[in-house]
Amino acid sequence: MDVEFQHISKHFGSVSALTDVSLTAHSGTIHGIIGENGAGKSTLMKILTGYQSKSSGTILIGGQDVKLDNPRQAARLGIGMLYQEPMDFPPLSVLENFSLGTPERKDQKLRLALLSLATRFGFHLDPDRCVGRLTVGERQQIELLRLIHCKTRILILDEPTTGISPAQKEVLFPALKRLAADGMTILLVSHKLEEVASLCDELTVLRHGRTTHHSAAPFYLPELLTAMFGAIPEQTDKIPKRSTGEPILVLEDVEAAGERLGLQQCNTIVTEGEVIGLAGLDGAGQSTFLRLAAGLTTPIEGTVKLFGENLPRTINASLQAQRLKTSFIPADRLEEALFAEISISDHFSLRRSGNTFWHSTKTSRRLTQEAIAQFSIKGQAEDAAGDLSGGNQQRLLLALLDPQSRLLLLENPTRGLDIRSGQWVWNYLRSELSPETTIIFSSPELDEILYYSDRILVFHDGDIVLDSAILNTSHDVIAAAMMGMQEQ
Amino acid sequence: SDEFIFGLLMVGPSNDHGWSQAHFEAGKEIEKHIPGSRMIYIDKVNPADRPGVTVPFLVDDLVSKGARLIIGNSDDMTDGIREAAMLHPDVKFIHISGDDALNPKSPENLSNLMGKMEYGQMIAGFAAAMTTTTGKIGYLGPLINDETKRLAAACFLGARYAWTSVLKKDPADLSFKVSWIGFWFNIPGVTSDPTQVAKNFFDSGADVVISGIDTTEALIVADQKKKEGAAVAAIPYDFQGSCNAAPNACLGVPYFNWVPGYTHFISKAIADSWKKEWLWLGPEWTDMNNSMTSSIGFQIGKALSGEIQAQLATFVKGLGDGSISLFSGPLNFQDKSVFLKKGEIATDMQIWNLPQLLEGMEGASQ
Amino acid sequence: MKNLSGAKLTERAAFDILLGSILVLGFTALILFITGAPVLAAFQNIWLGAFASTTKMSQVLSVWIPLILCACGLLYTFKVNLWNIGIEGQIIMGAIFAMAALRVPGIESPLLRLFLAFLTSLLGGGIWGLLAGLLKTRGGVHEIFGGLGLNFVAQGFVLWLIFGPWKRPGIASMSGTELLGRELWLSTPPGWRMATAGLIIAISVIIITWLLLEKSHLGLNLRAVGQNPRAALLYRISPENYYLQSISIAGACAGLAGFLQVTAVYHRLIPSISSGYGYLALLVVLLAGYRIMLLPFLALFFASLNVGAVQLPIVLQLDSSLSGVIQGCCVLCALFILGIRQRRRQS
Amino acid sequence: MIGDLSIPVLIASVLTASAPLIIIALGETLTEKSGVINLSLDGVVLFSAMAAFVIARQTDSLLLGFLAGGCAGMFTGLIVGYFSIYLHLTQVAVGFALSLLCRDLAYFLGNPYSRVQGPTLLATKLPFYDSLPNSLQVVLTQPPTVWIALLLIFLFYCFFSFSKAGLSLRSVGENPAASFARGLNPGRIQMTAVLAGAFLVGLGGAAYSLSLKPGWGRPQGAEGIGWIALALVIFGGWHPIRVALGAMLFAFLQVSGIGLQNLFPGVPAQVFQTAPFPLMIFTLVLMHFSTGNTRKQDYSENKTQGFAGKLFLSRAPKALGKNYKQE
Ligand SMILES: Nc1ncnc2c1ncn2[C@@H]1O[C@H](COP(=O)(O)OP(=O)(O)OP(=O)(O)O)[C@@H](O)[C@H]1O
Ligand SMILES: Nc1ncnc2c1ncn2[C@@H]1O[C@H](COP(=O)(O)OP(=O)(O)OP(=O)(O)O)[C@@H](O)[C@H]1O
Ligand SMILES: [Mg+2]
Ligand SMILES: [Mg+2]
Repeated sequence: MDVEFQHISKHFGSVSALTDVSLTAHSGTIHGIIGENGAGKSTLMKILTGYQSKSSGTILIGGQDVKLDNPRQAARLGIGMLYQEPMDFPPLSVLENFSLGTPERKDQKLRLALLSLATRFGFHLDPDRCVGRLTVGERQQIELLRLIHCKTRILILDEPTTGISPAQKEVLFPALKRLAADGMTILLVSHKLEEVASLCDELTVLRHGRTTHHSAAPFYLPELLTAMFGAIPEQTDKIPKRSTGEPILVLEDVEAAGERLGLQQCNTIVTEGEVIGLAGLDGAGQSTFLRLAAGLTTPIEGTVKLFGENLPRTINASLQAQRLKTSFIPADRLEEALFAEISISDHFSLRRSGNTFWHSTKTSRRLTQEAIAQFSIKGQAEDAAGDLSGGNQQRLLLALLDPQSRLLLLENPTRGLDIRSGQWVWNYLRSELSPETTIIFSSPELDEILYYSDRILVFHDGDIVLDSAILNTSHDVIAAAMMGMQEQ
Repeated sequence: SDEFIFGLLMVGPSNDHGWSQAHFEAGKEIEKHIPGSRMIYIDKVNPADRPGVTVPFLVDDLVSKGARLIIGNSDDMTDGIREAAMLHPDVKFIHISGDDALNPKSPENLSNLMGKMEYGQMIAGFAAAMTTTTGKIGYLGPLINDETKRLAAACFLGARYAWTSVLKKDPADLSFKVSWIGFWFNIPGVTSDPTQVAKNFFDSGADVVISGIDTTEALIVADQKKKEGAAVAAIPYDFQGSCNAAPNACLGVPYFNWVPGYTHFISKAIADSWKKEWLWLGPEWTDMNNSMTSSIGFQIGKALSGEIQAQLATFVKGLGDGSISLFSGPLNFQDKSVFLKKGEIATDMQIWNLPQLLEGMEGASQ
Repeated sequence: MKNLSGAKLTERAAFDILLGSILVLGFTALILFITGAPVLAAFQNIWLGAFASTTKMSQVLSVWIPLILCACGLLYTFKVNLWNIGIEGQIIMGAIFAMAALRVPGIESPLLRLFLAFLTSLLGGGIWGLLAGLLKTRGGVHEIFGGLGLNFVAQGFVLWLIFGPWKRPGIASMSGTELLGRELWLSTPPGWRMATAGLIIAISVIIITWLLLEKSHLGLNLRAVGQNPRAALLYRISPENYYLQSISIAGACAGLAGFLQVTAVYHRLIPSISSGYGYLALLVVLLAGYRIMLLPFLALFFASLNVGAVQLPIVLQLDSSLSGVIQGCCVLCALFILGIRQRRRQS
Repeated sequence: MIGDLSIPVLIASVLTASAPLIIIALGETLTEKSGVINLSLDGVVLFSAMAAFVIARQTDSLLLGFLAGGCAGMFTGLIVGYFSIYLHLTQVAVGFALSLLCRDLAYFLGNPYSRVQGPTLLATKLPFYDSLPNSLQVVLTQPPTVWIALLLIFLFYCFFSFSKAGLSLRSVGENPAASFARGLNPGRIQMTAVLAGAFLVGLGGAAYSLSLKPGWGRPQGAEGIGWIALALVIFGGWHPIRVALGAMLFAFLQVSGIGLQNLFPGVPAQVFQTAPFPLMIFTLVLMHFSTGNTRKQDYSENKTQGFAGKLFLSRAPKALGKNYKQE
């Protein structure tokens, strides 16, 4: 059944996420939708599933105008969506997650359905396991199976491959092609151009909430890039860093709880001036590693030595780490690093608390103005941090960084950033900071790691399975390591 | 003005079928038969019901409304009344159940009034012991102080007299258990729940419960149990009408009649012949239920059988003419120490501040 | 609302207040009507009961003082998103500690003894607050339930003291411990029922609180912790630390209230020494929307309701709890209007 | 023997005393499972107790009395629900204010009826009463509320563990946004849960003024119970059976307080009365440490599956107290 968007617009208060978007996805095809962050992709999809309401425009399903006020109505029409951020119930069991939203009542029937579908797609799921302990990838798998089980005829996938291994892609993509061939309409949202190009029959590019490009396979990538970013972003060339070889972070057979399996038996030495990339499927242990170094989690076994000092096993660990000029920027900025309702300038006074007893609005106001100028943050000093865009939140965090930091811990520093902002961030990190500054960062993008780091640690199920200098390893070796396959 | 306004501070609700209502009704009575007198009152004067409101503040208010005599009806108002008496030397104060007036240093405008309820309690105990078949009597006591110990003891003596001298049974077979709830009425989270206590009494074999508290829980529970088919009864306290709460389960009620006391003081105040007094009034033996003269009465209840009523009458008569005097030796305290030697008869003062419960009674003494 | 002009704001606020009062009065009138009570007379008596004479006004102030003290304390805990329901217990503990200090033998000068009591009451309330804080940070018990538990403990403790070790010679009774010697009563102006010292303490606490919360880093840090504890850690602000600090300060303020209840109002320790002012203060702060500027006035309003309502039983034979009805109603209506406003702004 | 209470008497009074508390606590469990905290319990219990007694007295019908109690509760539930679900106001604030309002409203409206006689729900003899041994007779002669409470425990357990509706309710409590995406209507489900829960709370209140502590008065005797019920829900880890057990434990502490009085004459009665409340609250602390720091172990591992496992696992619904704004 064809899906036809006609002149769709969507405003969030002052923000207009979509303006006059029109496109048609034909049944039996896979229709790709791409665009930089915040282009409006997810919003458009959420409107189709009735999760969000459109401000104006009409949607035609199989030719006739339909009312989509809530997901229930959409589901009745056979529309199902795999959301970008997992929409499930971590505390409930896999089976319960699978059964919610299906009309089916019989537990046994559902169990069988789940298992058979799982085997068909090569997923390994334990129906009684609690979803909270699964990776994002596995959670997306459950969703996908559920949607297929619910006889979805219009399938929407918003960034489905974030947590899915290459191996599973091998299974998933053909399966999708087959589903499409069976007459299903598939809308695929993704940042990964190669994937989209290889999978889709048609492509639509969104930019600032408008359709800027539409084409059918085969696709010409440069063309797409221009449509997405206006101009093809230029690569900045690599600036060599100087490592003094002096050890600053030492983990001695550390064992820690966190993510899924935490970390086991982790031994590493980080020397000053290095830039280290942490690779691995999400939940493999990278963020636990970063938080250990930042003193935010304390090891169950072993010791973490920072600049020669052992971190205590208390909450103060992080305070001490910061005293030792270690800075940590988490991936989820609003959740972990910013105060949504506190103004930008107050963030700066918070930084400076402890210096004086009374806080002077004047000083922090001045600092803020400078920072906003220097980091080109799109916002006013008195704006609440929560109203900033993802990219600008990241800029704010960098502005708040202590410039004297000797160890930088960055969790997925370019998360939610378009290529341009991403490059801006790296330029800042590598040029503005002193070359002795050590940087440890994690990223789901192998290319980012390969390009920016001198050394790589690959995590798999809580173990460091590969530790080598970038120069003497390769994309394939790393990918294999991430899957837990030892290179022979 | 020719109108004489007197203010009444009641510790409980004016409709509690108990202590406070007894005062309230007395006040209404006074309004009737002392011309020109008018009552203004505040009830529930206790920190639980009126957080943050102090007795002096309320007295201020009553005085500002023209009250020239203030009655405080609770032992708990001791300090408040004393303080208020100092703040308003030109206003007369009656404090019920205190003994400030015995203290020479206390202000001249403050007198005390109390009724000799031990007689009422003796009769109550008598009625209970005559009625019980299991020989188990429960006494629902308020907080522990000299007055309440005194009353419980009196009640016990009445019961023991009935058990041994009238029914000629072995004193060992009479169980008289006192359970203190912690205050004159239920304050959740502070006092034991009287309903619960009464239930436990009945559940553990007692078939008559005597209430020493201001409210009628014991009677209500008894009524409930009776409806459920158990042969039980209860004796409320304080107020002549309290049987009405559940007539069928009520053996009778020993009650205060404050009219004589009030009349005494108020007429003195009006006649400007007030002097500081400590008044402890007893029953009118010839007619206990005479509302004008008898300060202590016993209202017979539906549940009390005919012949027991007769025996009760003789008992009362005996008390009246002194042929029966129960606070007389030999009597031992709970801890077996001697209270009265053989032939010795307790003085008012000995009774007024009784140090502990008597031998034969179960329950805490302090 | 940052994009609104000041004039518009005040206009809107005025409208809200009007609407709110109409709702409250309407509801209360309805209640009175149901019970068949004279509506106007009721309101009139409450008013007269609170403001008819200087004595009454001073009585209102003597309620206002503990109320404002607790309310100020609660501002600190609300900043960090703690629901310090344990404030009742903190008042009681302050009172107990004050009493304990006053009972210390061997100290002659009344002034010294009072000062000692003043300090210990701070300590007592503070400790009790700290305990609730520790229950939350270390014991993982939500502060509401930790606080309630501690309230009951304090309640039991004070009863035990009054009926046990500190019982008055002769009989123990609900009327509390023996009266303090006159020299230990905080002096009140002739004809008044309110201690001047109390007023001074209350006002200075308001000022200090304003300075700390609005002008010092403490205020901002508390706010940060309240909004996002995890992030606070990255700004060298230890959330646990500030939870404990704020709730101890709140406890100390409540303790002061306890001190004044003992030395200025009851002149002895009674079982219900806290008089429910803690809970009332929570309402005041909610109604004020956590804004310190409004606190004194709203506290005065609530206090006058409390005092005025005593007239209801005397004059109209109504239960004085009508004041509580009005107070609770005010808060709900305020919340209601707030909710409607937010709703408007979204759509 | 606790003090002077024989075991059967003790069991009997524990059952009687715990019945209303169980009903109230289960009601709150239902509400909280859907992600809404109804903090107004303490006032609502009194309010519904008052309503129940007044109506029962006026109409001289116990049934109408209980119904009135339930409806009174439901009405307050409507306020909590509307304010938190549709106006997105802080649930705790609304609940607290409402709690005090309801309490005073109850005292005010109930004033004319304080300490007057009204109909009371009596304990009923079982059909085969006389064939029972004496001790059992004592234990099993109970007012209907007890049997209702016990039945409710069972029903709740089945509802949450096995029914589809129960699953939907839980899902809303865990992640409303997701259940909306699955085609459920979180707002409506939460509202239903709040109303139903409040209705039960109202019934519990009625059970106080019509059966356990017959009559109305200030104080009535149900004061503080609402707070305990709220604590019980946490204590019970949002699991109906454990909540009920908690309620019985509380009743036991309260009842034995009376018995203990004679064991320790030195200790004033008042202390025994306050004891159960803190004891209740502080078992929460023990719970916390026994189940291990909840902040660390986030989700149940396979071992905690199955009845016993679930019984000892305690975790708050993820979205508890957070208002869900539909986009
Ligand atoms: N709930 C919301 N409130 C306000 N603005 C929103 C909301 N959701 C989305 N937006 C804005 O709408 C625009 C489109 O967002 P959307 O999530 O559709 O982008 P996207 O293309 O999915 O980006 P990404 O690639 O990061 O997923 C962005 O500017 C975003 O800030
Ligand atoms: N919840 C919100 N409330 C108010 N304004 C918002 C909100 N979310 C986003 N905005 C505004 O919408 C605009 C776009 O925000 P958004 O987060 O979509 O940026 P973006 O397109 O994702 O850019 P980035 O790639 O940096 O994330 C920004 O100006 C931001 O201020
Ligand atoms: Mg998106
Ligand atoms: Mg974005």
